[in-house]
Amino acid sequence: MSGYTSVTDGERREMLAAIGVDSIEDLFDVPAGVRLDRDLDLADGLGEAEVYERLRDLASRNADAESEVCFLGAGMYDHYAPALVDAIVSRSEFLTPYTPYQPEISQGGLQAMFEFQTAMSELTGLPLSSAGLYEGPSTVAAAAYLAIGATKRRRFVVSAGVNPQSRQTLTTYAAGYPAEVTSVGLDGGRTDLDSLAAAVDEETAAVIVQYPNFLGAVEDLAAIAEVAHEAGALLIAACDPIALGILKTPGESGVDIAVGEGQPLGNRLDYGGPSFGFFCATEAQIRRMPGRIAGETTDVDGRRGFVLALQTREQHIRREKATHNICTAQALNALGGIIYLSWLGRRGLVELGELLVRRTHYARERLTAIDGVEPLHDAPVVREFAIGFDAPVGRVLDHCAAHGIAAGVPLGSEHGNGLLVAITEQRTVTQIDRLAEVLSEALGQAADSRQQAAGVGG
Amino acid sequence: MSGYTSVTDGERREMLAAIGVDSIEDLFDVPAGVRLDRDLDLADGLGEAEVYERLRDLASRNADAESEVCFLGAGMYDHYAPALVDAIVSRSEFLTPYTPYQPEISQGGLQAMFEFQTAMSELTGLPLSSAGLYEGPSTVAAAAYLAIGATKRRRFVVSAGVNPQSRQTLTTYAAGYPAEVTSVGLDGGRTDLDSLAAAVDEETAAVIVQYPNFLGAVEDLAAIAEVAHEAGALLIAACDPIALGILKTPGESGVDIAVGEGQPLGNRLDYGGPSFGFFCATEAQIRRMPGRIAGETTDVDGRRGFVLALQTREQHIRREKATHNICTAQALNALGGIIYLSWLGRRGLVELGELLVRRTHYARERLTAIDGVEPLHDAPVVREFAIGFDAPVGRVLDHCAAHGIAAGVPLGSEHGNGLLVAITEQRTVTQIDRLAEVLSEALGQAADSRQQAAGVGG
Amino acid sequence: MSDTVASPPATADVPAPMQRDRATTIFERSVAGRGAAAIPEAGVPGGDVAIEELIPAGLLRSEPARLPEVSEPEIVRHYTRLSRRNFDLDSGIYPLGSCTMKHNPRLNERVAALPGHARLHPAQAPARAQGALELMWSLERALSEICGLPHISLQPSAGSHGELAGLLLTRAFHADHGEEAERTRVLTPDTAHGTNPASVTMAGYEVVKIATDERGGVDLDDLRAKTDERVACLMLTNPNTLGLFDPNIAEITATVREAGGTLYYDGANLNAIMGHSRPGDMGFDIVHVNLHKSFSQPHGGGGPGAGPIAVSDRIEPFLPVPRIERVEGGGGNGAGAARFELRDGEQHPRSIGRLRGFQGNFGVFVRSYAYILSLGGDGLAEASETAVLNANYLLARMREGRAGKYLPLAFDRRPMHEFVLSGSGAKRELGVRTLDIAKRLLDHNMHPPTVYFPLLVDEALMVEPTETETRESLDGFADAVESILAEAEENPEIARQAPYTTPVRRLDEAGAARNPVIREDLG
Amino acid sequence: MSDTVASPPATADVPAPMQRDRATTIFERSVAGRGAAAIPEAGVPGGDVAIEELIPAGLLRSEPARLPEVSEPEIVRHYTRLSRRNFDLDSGIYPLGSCTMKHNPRLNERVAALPGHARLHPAQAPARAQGALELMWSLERALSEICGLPHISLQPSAGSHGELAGLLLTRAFHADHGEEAERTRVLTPDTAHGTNPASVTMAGYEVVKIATDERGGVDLDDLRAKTDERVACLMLTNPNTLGLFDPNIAEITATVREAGGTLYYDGANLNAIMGHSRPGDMGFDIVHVNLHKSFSQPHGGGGPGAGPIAVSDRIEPFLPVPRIERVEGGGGNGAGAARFELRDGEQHPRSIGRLRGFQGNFGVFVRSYAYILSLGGDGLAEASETAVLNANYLLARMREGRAGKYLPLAFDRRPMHEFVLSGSGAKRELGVRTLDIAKRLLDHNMHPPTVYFPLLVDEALMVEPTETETRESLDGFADAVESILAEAEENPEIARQAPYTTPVRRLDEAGAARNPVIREDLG
Ligand SMILES: Cc1ncc(COP(=O)(O)O)c(C=O)c1O
Ligand SMILES: Cc1ncc(COP(=O)(O)O)c(C=O)c1O
Repeated sequence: MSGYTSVTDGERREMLAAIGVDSIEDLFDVPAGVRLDRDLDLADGLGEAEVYERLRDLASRNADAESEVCFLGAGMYDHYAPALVDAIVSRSEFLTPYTPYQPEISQGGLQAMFEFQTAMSELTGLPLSSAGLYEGPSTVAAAAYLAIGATKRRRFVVSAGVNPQSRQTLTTYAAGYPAEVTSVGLDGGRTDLDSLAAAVDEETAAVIVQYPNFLGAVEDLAAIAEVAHEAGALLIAACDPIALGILKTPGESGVDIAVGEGQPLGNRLDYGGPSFGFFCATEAQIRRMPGRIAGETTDVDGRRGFVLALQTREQHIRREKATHNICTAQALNALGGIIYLSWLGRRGLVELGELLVRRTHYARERLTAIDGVEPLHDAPVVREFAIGFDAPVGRVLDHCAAHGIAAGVPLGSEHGNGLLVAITEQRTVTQIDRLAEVLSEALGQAADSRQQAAGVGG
Repeated sequence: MSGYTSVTDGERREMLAAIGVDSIEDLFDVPAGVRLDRDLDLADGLGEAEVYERLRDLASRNADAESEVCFLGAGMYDHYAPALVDAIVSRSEFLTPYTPYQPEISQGGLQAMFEFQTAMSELTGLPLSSAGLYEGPSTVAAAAYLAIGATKRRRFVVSAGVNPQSRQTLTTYAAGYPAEVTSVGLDGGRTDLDSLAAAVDEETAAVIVQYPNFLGAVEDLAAIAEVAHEAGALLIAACDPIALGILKTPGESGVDIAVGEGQPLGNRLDYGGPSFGFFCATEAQIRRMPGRIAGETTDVDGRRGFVLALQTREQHIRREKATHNICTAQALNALGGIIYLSWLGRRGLVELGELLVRRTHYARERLTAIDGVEPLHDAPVVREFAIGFDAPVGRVLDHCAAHGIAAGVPLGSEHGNGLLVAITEQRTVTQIDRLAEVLSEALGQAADSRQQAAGVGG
Repeated sequence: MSDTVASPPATADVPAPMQRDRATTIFERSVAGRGAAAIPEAGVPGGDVAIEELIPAGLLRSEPARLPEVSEPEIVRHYTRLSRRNFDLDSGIYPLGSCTMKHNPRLNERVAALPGHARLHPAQAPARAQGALELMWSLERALSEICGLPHISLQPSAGSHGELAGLLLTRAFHADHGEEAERTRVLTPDTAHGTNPASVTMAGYEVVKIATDERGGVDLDDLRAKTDERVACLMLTNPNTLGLFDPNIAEITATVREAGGTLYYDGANLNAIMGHSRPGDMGFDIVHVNLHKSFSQPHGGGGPGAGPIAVSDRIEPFLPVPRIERVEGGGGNGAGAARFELRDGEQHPRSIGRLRGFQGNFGVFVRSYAYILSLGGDGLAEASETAVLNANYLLARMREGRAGKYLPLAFDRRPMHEFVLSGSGAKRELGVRTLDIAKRLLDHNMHPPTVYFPLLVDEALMVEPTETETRESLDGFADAVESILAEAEENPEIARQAPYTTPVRRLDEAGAARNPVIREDLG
Repeated sequence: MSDTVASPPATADVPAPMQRDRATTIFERSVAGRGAAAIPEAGVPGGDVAIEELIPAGLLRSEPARLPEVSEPEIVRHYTRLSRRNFDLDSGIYPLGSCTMKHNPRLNERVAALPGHARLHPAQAPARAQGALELMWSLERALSEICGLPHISLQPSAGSHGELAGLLLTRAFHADHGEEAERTRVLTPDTAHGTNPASVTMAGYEVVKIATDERGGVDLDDLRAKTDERVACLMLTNPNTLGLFDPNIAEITATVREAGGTLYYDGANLNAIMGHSRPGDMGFDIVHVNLHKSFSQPHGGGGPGAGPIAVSDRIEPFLPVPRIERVEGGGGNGAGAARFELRDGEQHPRSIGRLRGFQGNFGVFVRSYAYILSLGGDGLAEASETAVLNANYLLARMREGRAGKYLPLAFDRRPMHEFVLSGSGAKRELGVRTLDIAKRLLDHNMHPPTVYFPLLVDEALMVEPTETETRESLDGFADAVESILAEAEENPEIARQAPYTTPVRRLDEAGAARNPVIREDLG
């Protein structure tokens, strides 16, 4: 018997008797052909200390942001999440209940959703926010799905500045919706407005961009919105929620749907999840929003209270006519998000954003001053920038890793040979200087070995 | 303004106005001569991430039981504390309140104390338990203090088998009580009964022994009790609470007061504290017990409830006539203790004790089979044993540490050159075998260098 | 458990403490100038230039976001207070049918929080994330064994995401066979969970409902009638949402398979059969597993979870990327020398692609893997046994007395880990609806069962106690329902007005729907 | 904050949810055969021999200890339920005078839990615990600066332990001067905390009480009259337990110093003066600091805490061992190369010795050091300013209206971080005692002040809000007291019978004292 269950042998006998059967087997009304007549081929259960040891051993074989200086980004960032986030989200009252179907005993979770929605609406400058979807890239697909419903069109024009993972996810989903996906390229690091204008047509449901984009550049959303709206398409922007603290809001810029990855808001890196996706939109989309939404109301005695609102959009009510299929979402992660935002506060969010801008511009200067390093663009950046060089990226990363630095995320073939380098408030100027040093060493070595190779060849 | 306070400049002005003064200075009615007219010479405050980094850096410069294989003991042991202990004691409802002076809103803490007392009473076989004192060695002094009150005598006869730190603490306290402290030696690892009988006299308030003793040997408490009681002295035993799971209880053996270090019961090592001390005694001592004690009662509506009982023993009521001066104790640590004991349960405690006995005897065999290693005694042991050798202990420990093993605690001059080696359920047979290997290497090297030194000298 | 709900209050004029609190949001607590975080200086050489020199003013925010301005103690108090307005799994029985509200071991939280897991960046090079990849690979192997299907993708973020994945796999499979255009229909029984039809639509398919027969299983005639060359897939839950294992399961899957469809198993009810029966052996191609149900991931107030999928050989080529591959070491060194790699679309060109960013909800994988290690194969099988035992024992208790009279089983067959009662009798004879019984249970400090689902049962109450409840707690639940029904015989109004003791009482949901207020008005 | 205590309940016949629970102990939940822990096999080569072969049967337990037999979910539920029967600092204002119930930053818990701290064995060789020793050394330096005294021992486990240490140091000091025999008396004002006289007795001294003058300070005449060559020490709290800073402090310490006594400063009220005034500068020799008060260590329901002492040069030789020493590196390398050592009685032969095992409550040191780093010097000074501001603001609020009328200040002088009201007016004019007001505050979801202390104030209410309360919360407290007094004017019985909404109501403490039941009867 595992320590998680409590039925003793004696109780089992008594309970079987109360049921009126002789054995547990009698309760398994499973046809012989589909019964498993052997034990599962899994190891025996372990005591708690042994499981801990096993997992600690596995964890120790990962180079995490505590053991390395981490300049990795591309959607998730090594921000410092204050201890109070963990302390609160690990309270069993938040950790263990399910979706608040019984609002009378779920006011804590429901109110937190309402607060979360308010904060995300403030960040994006859009009036509607859902209580959270799975994570970043799939919110892009969800926004695109909404656009089909809203426009009855089935074509998306996607900027090459959108994170490749978001584009891949959209493509996967679009096979089902079904819808067509077209790309437009960048110019000077930002979406090429001319190509965009050429690509958008009467069949276009939505234009999709990222803000700041994959290469770190801040797009001119207002200009893009004009192009999209002219053709009757929606504008969807995948946003970095921290950057929204200082950038012109999507709402103000004419974006119809702002979505994004919520991890930077007080969530752990967790090798990619769980985190949450946010989803904000204009008033026009209120009946098409995906996911849970909390709403304010009153109880029979007139007390203020919160409920799941607009449930007629959802799968458990509307089934095949639902606006989205999501059920279990990422409530606890979104809770972490609103707690983090409360901790940062109005002033802290701005201060953090400005710190990022300053250190990021500094880092870009430092790194592009290295011989052989080129900036991929010189558009303004907030927290991330892309550099190119012509040494093998893997080799360069290995060299940096050997010096305890995770130098960046490889750009991938589409954007050329180079790295995406991300800054957080945990990356000090000293660490940035050290990165510059180590990177320059790495490139020097690469150059040497190229010369040698050339020498040997020659 | 730190993030822990909330008074803004505007509020400060308004509050000062409400008070009727002009400035904060006006509130500091402190004579000029004793005002500090400079800033404190301390660094400026840091943000949370920076403090975390600073402390993480310090922590990383300690060789803890997660980074080394730890055979250290001598009162505190590297047992595995299940995650639920941390999860529960870190709930703010347990973490943040103070002593339960208002029982109506402190039933959680009070009931936990009552449960703790019950469990400790079960472990020791004695009817009374306090809700916990500071830690191990000072409970020995507290028990001795009680003995003075109970016997009106001022002499303690202390076995050399009592942990040196407990003896030193007793000596410190005895300077104040005042009282005299006499030692009796060991024979075959256990308190020498003849010397004991010779040392105990009509002035003896208490005989003090440890169970199992400092060298790991299980004392024959019943025989010692006879000697003590014959002379009208009390018998005080400092006990290992885990060992009490399988050893004859102090109560059954005639011990009057059983005290001890509670760390092994689900508490962290924490470089020595905080943990808790337990204090159990016979019925006769009920009005002389030190520390808080919870008692059961009912409320005005007849509901079962708990209060601080027997408060007329305590300093806040009796002041200079109190049985002890303790106020803030170690409630949260004792809570960890009762949770841990509930997790182990009736069966688990016995299984754990038996595991320790088996592995400890195995380890003793393995280690004393090494050339040049002698057991200090061959009395039965539960979880710890002492070995002697004639290489320099520091050198041997350094060698083991270089191989990732904290091999044991140096015995100190009193018990000769050697180590006290402790086993917990986290020390596997493989680790014990590895210890034997590394220790044998260390001793071999020491022997070599002795030979070389002899060669050079000759 | 020994709560006496009906005893009179200590004194009149004293509201339940919780009900005294007006709900105040964190925004309403804000006072300009307060704050909790201390953000360090940028500290770049040369000092801080104006932000406008780095980013053109036209791209900058005109006003700071109006986030709350509150100190740390206020945040802690605020959310602690909110937490106390939630009922949770540690408060008492939570027999929410279809949700498997089993105990959440605290060990799992501890191991998930290890920095090697929690602070591992998802873009870390695989060579420097070998522990994480090995963990994921090991979890894949365990799920494969439990499901009886050889291949796994851990990527889906929840059950519904797994469903969508399964349907996109189905589409890719049929496309590969040149049948994408004609296979447009997906069969789902009328007992199906709402996510099933919603996923079907999102995947561009049409839902075809299959009837339930009088024994609570798939109506075979209806199934046969609707199974033709237009069928892309059958989605089934087994035991189904009535808690009943379909006796015809082999025939059902064979029918659809012969017609060329794929077989999708909704694994929400896997907790009934772990180690006893395997979806793969039943004939399914694609299974999703809700790690937040059978594998103890805490539900978090509505997530996070994860919905890994297990698939058969014929589906494997289409699995989402990235996939994890174990590469044996060349050194003849055995297991120790194996490496784990992430493989993308280049290596798996027929893959449907990605379903989300990075590698999935890794933190959930850690918890569920810890759970599997803790229980082991036998432990999992025993967990299912006890889940089934507890459900049947509770049912036996609820067939006695008034529950047996007013709340009969919807389909009179032996259920597995959950059962569905119909409240139509109570409604008719007592004038008390399922909703009223649920609300009155709140006053007993118990979470109600799932209500009004499955849809085909009138006034449904769907009860799933799980294996981690004690017998005392099951008895307490049965007793509470009995006392509610007895009370309703006397005075049905009590239940109709319930609850009374909760932080708020019945809420105006209709009003909230008519006039949605879904964010705070900050003026 | 906006609680409306007097509003009528939603419906009659509904007890407050908490009050329905009968207190059930973990022992009463036990069922033979259940359990949570899985202990591995010993696994020693050759298999398990009987325990009796390793330990003689006569030394073994006859019966297992009757610990509870419960599963993990039951433990979690049980203690979670118990936790909800506690009021805590995160529930609301907790103005418990003399206890400094300030916010407990969660960061401090995080850093204390780092394995390098939490799993560091106390017998680890100093060379392999350099981080811990450096932390302790750094904390010592910070406390030294704050107290204005050069030497520190972190060893005492709490304030009272520090007091005992101080008195044993005093004894050693006098012995060193050949005056141990004649110096037998310790002066303490009648406002002293109970631990002061209790410590005096434990240290083998006699208590001599000093009167308080009409302004709430030490009565100088009484002090002079009692100060002679028999005096070993004066123990003082300043600001004292009335919250008043003694204007004659310099004269007081000079008087005792001239007579040859040591000067002991009870640092429980240090939170009033950090960065503004230092006990060393006031003329004290020995100071204890309650890390669980001024330095934010959580109170844990009654500990753990720590009571480090700071001492003057003349006391230093006697400090407890082990002591920490910073040894500069020889390499001319500066700070980087310093080592930290533990020094014992061999190096410090005049030391009074050890006060406890190992190095003290290290986990507490970590938290308090983190707190000091977070606030910095300015932040500490500001914390004291705000503590004093908050207390004076609350007092100003409480001098209005009914509180001003029925609960006057005991000594009408400007207090610092706390103030003491006398409830004698309320008792006389309303028939409501301080205890009743305290109990009625519980219904307002507020922790009452310390009551009936200091002893010289009739019906004392000792109020210490701390700097981490918001103005709203101070206003809420003042309003609550006002409403309780108004209610008592109408009907004093309401307060006399209070509380009503707590998990239990007034408890029979007299019965518990008469017939103590202090452990469960397990049959
Ligand atoms: C039967 C059934 N199918 C599917 C789902 C959807 O799973 P998820 O909530 O993980 O998306 C659920 C759970 O809510 C369910 O109960
Ligand atoms: C004035 C005063 N002195 C001494 C103490 C004793 O401190 P501790 O409880 O830490 O032993 C206290 C606290 O309770 C106190 O308030």
